[in-house]
Amino acid sequence: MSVSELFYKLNVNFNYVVAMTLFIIGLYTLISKPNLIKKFMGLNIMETSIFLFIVSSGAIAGGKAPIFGEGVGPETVFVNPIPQALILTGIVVAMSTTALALSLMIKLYEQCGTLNADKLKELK
Amino acid sequence: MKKGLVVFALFLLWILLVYTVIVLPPMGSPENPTNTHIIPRYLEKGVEEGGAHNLVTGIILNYRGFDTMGEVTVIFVALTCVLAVLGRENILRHTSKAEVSSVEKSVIVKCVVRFLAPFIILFAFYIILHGAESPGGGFQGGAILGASVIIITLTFGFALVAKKLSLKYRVLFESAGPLSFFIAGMVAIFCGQNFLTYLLPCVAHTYQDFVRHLLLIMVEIGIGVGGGAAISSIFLAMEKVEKE
Amino acid sequence: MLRSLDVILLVFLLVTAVGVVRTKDLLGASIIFSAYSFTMAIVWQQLSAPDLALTEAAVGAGVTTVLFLITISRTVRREDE
Amino acid sequence: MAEFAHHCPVLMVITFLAGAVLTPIVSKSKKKFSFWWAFFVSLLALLFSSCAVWSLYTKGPISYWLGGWEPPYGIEIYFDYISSITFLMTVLGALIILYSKKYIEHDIKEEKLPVYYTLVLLLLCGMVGFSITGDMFNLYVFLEILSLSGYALIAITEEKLTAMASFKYLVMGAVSSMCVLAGVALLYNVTGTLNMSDMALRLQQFEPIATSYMALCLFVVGFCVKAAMFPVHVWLPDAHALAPSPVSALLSGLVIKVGIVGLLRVIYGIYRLGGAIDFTTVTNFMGWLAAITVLVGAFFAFFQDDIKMIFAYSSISNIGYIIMGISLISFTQPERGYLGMVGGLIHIFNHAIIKSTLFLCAGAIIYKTGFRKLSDLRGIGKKMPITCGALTIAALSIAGIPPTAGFICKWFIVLGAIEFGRGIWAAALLIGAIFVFAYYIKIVNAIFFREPAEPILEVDEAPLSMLIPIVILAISCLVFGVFAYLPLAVIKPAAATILGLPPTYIPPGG
Amino acid sequence: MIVNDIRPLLAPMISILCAVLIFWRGGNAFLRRSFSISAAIVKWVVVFSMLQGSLAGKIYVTELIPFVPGISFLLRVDGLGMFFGMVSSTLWIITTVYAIGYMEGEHARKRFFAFFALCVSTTVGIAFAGNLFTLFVFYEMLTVCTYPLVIHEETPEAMRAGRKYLVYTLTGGSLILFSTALTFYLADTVTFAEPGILSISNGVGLLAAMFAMFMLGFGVKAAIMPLHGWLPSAMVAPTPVSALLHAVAVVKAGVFGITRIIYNIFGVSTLKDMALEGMDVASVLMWAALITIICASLMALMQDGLKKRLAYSTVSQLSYIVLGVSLLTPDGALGGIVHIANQAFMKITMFFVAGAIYKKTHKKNISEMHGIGHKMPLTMATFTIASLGMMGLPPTAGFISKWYLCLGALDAGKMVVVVILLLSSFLNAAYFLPIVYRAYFMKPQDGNLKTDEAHWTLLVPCVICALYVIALGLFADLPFVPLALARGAVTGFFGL
Repeated sequence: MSVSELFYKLNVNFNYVVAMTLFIIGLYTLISKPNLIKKFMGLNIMETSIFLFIVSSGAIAGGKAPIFGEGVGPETVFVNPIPQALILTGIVVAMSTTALALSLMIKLYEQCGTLNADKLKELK
Repeated sequence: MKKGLVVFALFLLWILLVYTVIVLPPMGSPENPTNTHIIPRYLEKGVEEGGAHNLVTGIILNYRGFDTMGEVTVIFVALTCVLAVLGRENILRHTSKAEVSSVEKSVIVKCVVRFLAPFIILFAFYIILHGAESPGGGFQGGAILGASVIIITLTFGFALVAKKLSLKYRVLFESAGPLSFFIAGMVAIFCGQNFLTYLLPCVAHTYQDFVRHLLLIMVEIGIGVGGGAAISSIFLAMEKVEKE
Repeated sequence: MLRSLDVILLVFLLVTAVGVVRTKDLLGASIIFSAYSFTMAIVWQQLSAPDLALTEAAVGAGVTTVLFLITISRTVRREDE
Repeated sequence: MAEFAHHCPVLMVITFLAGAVLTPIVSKSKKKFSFWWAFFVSLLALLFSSCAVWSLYTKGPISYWLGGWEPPYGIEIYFDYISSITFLMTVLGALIILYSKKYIEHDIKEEKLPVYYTLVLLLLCGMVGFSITGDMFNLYVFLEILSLSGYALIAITEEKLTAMASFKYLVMGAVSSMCVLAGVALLYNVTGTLNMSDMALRLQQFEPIATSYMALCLFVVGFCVKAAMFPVHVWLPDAHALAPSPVSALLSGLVIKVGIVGLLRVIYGIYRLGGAIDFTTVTNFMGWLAAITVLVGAFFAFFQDDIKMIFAYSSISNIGYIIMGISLISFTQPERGYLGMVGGLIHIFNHAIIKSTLFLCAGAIIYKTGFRKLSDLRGIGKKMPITCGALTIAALSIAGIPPTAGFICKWFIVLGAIEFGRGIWAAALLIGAIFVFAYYIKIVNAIFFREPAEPILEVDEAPLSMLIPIVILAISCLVFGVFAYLPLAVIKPAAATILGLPPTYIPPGG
Repeated sequence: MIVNDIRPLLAPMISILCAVLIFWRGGNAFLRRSFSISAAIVKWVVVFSMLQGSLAGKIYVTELIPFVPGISFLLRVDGLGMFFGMVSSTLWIITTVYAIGYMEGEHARKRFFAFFALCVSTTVGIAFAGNLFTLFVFYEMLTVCTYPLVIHEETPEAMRAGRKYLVYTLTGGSLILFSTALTFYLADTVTFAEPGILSISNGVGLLAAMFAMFMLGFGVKAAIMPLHGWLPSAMVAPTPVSALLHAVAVVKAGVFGITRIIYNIFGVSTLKDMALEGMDVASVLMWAALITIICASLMALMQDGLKKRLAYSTVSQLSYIVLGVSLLTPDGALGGIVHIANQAFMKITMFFVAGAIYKKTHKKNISEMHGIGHKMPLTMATFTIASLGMMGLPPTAGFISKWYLCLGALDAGKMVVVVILLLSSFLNAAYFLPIVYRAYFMKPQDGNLKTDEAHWTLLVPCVICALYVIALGLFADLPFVPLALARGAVTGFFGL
């Protein structure tokens, strides 16, 4: 892959690149931050990054939202609705995981008095 | 040292991931595999088959209805999990963290919320019911419904909400989502169709479309109410503190 | 025009994400996280996904942030505690 | 009847789902009723699953189109040979729910009882759905359902450290689910479809690009975390040891197997069927890691004093067996992997039974004595002979002593590894098995060949509702060892179809 | 001639049933005893009923369900199996009688007798196993079933011994499993056949490796040095167990396995072919046996504990058998195989005596046994007979085996074997005769010369066995004695 081609690809798939960068930022937070709440923010960033990736993959240049209403002709271009349907589910799942994690953190704090992963390791 | 190693490893992973995504066909092109394989049929027949002008709603209720059933189950699971970890709130024993804290609630907030809350709830129901025609749908509305409960709790206190949304009904509301799918699906099975079929041949032809709309609306309301109730209950369970 | 708006939004997304990571105050971090979610909602609107924009605004920016705030109020405020 | 069998797979999921959702409602006034309800629901699901499995073996796989939409457009439930694991799930589920009755009433507050049974049913619902679905995204959704309920079930008691164990599991589980989701996303981008068999077809039509490989890697990482393979096993010991015992039995017996089912679905259901991408590098790597897993799990188990901790580490070791068995695959000659695959699959089945027995026995002992350290439980075998006898049978079985069930798996995997030219894997497995036996004999020594210590002198046998599942499972450890052809009748066609051979395939030499 | 018959299955099943019954109602001493003895007798009758046919060349086969694809659960009574089955079921009756007397007043008798029965069941299973896989199944079961017997005392020492035993035997078991799988892979079958199922075309190096693994695996139980470590430690077990372990069940299962591997898996011709290719594994095994014979004898000399000395003597004697089968000549094999029976009867007598002495006087060490021959004349007389047998003096059974071993060695042209056998006889004399001397010709410490024999349940088995030792020597050529049976087996192995 030549340099110009690389830049071309990076440019056209910029959304994907951003999504993967966000994924790595989230993973970094998850791994390196000792605070559990912060870890979970990182996890949320990771999740949204994948959502961004999936939704971007369904986009079509100049496409409209897939709603058949007024002003829709036979030549109207629609974006791909499947990724949207999937991500709707994905968002809910992300929220559910977060809710459970946060309530676990509340319980953990009641039991151990800290939310610092390093200190928790020592407690054990 | 360890941190440097982590950063380095993540950097390598980043390069790897970026490489794997940029070799994909250019984003936004109509020739992508994602845009050529299944979509044409959805765009062509989706509205007619799904019974909704909003294709996304049509897909999540029809073609991918089982996913959506899973989705509402996930909310229900989340709620049950939170209850398993923290326990259900009890008006007699608990109050909200916000009330315990000494911050005085401003009158402006109270007034605005008092004024806006009914509209928010109305809007939520609009979104739920109008999801077939415009952006929105069961879950979006449910989230807004839940959010409205949250702001009301935060402004007017825990006791009011816990009493108004008493457990007697809330338990039913929480399970509305999965249950509505269950009912719709079982109706189909008893009519000899596959699970989650809305267009039932056992119904007289003229009423088929009507029955389908009825079922769809039931499911939408179920998702909305269920989601809203679950979010409210999660919130209440997390917000509760023991009274002194 | 729209393309450049997209790029700006995406870059802003990255900036907020880094902001979430760098902020030591968890309360601040959750507010920034809320901003991140809102930006994401706008990105989705730009990608012609109004349903998602609506959901993300309500769930990501609203409910999730509230849940984070509750947790912070019931546990710790600073990252190193 | 055929019509009914056609609906059975989906009815299984629905039964668990509706049962779970209705549990809080039916037991609102009388919390203890939730047990009877859950038990009833699990029996109903068992009925459906046996019907579905019967139909599978008489008439072949069931393809069920949800909502009547044909596959690439709608979601398909594909009840194939891999899905027959649902039968195991429903049986074990029913037994464990029966066992839970006394145990859980003793362990958690009465007002939480419905929550417990709801979560158990949801966990089963997730697992069953996961195993039967033919759609990648649907797989992810069910994966989340089962994972979330799994996390919460660990933290349901008020015991210290449970929240921490659960949280550790949650973080790793969430990352793994995300890897799976990312894999689905990448694969969707490459193929433009979500249906598994359609994905396989579409993979053939395009040039293989790096993205497909990356997706495979992400899937493998994701599912291996769920299956607790070395080096991502760190969540398992705490989670499985600290959970209430019936939950440990479910988690160790079934939930980690879900990771394996996921691997089978992805590697064999999509990539092998697709045939365009050579995945043997990945499976080879998996196999080597599995060999290490076997040794690592066995090694750490040796140094534990807590009986449930021992069982938890031994689960890691056994997951190594299974993954080793299913990684023996050659891209060009599928029949070379047949014996290993049979071994892996039969170990899924046997390990589920054996490990559940062990955890249930440990639970019965803890229920009666309140102790979980081996050093406190000396001589308990003389007080609780049936429980400890069952434990011993299961221990022999997991160490692979003939004629118990565990031996059959060991034989097949060793034979498979040798046929595949991987003698070292077989050696690792056998060394691991010696370690396993060494620590199980430590348990047996402590419980049988020591004089009872002071605090357990008053202990008597566990209640009947706990003994029934224990005895049934322990007997099946023996029965499936002697009459190995019973599970093999089910597993051989499964292994053959996974590898793309005809279901009636017979390897050379019979 | 192959005959389908249920009896090969019946024999192990009877003992298993007996074990189950004892587990169920064994708390009652009378029921326990009746179960044990009647099961022993019934089983003996079952095995005996096949003897006539077996001598006439019939092979009784029970083929059960397919265990795993390609391998069924196969029980098959051929000459060698019949031989071993007959020995073990005969000795079970005697040991049971003895155990009932010996275990009087001990703890956990229910467990003891149940596992005792299970051990015998698995031993007969090993004898009748028709393929390597079935053999392995019973072999591992035997390992597990003996464990509770070894640690019966539950003392720390017993626990240590038990652990050692398990580590040795299970490691051996794993090696066997590995090479069984290899065999199945190479030959697509594991059914015993004459002459062997592996051929030189499978690759000499691989075959040699497999042979080594098999020998290491079975060698653990056959206590070939340096794999013998578990055996002396396991002497902490009660004496009937030691008798069972060292005379009948465990160690003999090891040598039996070695015999099966050499003659029914590899086959004489394959092993000879391998020797021609430069991989003379049989000779290596023979040398290992020779070294064991001498070393173990020397170590036995240094022991003071009677049972310990007997244990080392066992190690040495077992290698006679291994030596015999590894000579690959008909006479050598005959000597080795017949020694399975002869050594069993001789060694069991000695253990019985050791147990009787311990039970009566609580003496374990040889240095304390001054004048024991005056107190227990009959007991010590049986011991003396057995010692003479061990040395290989005519007219005892030991002579017969040694005679054939020497013939075999000469056939194979290996003079060194003959020399070592003779040397070993001297060593045997050196460690057994001092005991006899001490018993008869030294005064007891307390000066009491009154006769005070052990209980009849302990005494009678000793006497029967001792008589047997002489009878086997005197009437070695009768049709029903072990030699005739062994001859049948050897005929098959060498295609004579």
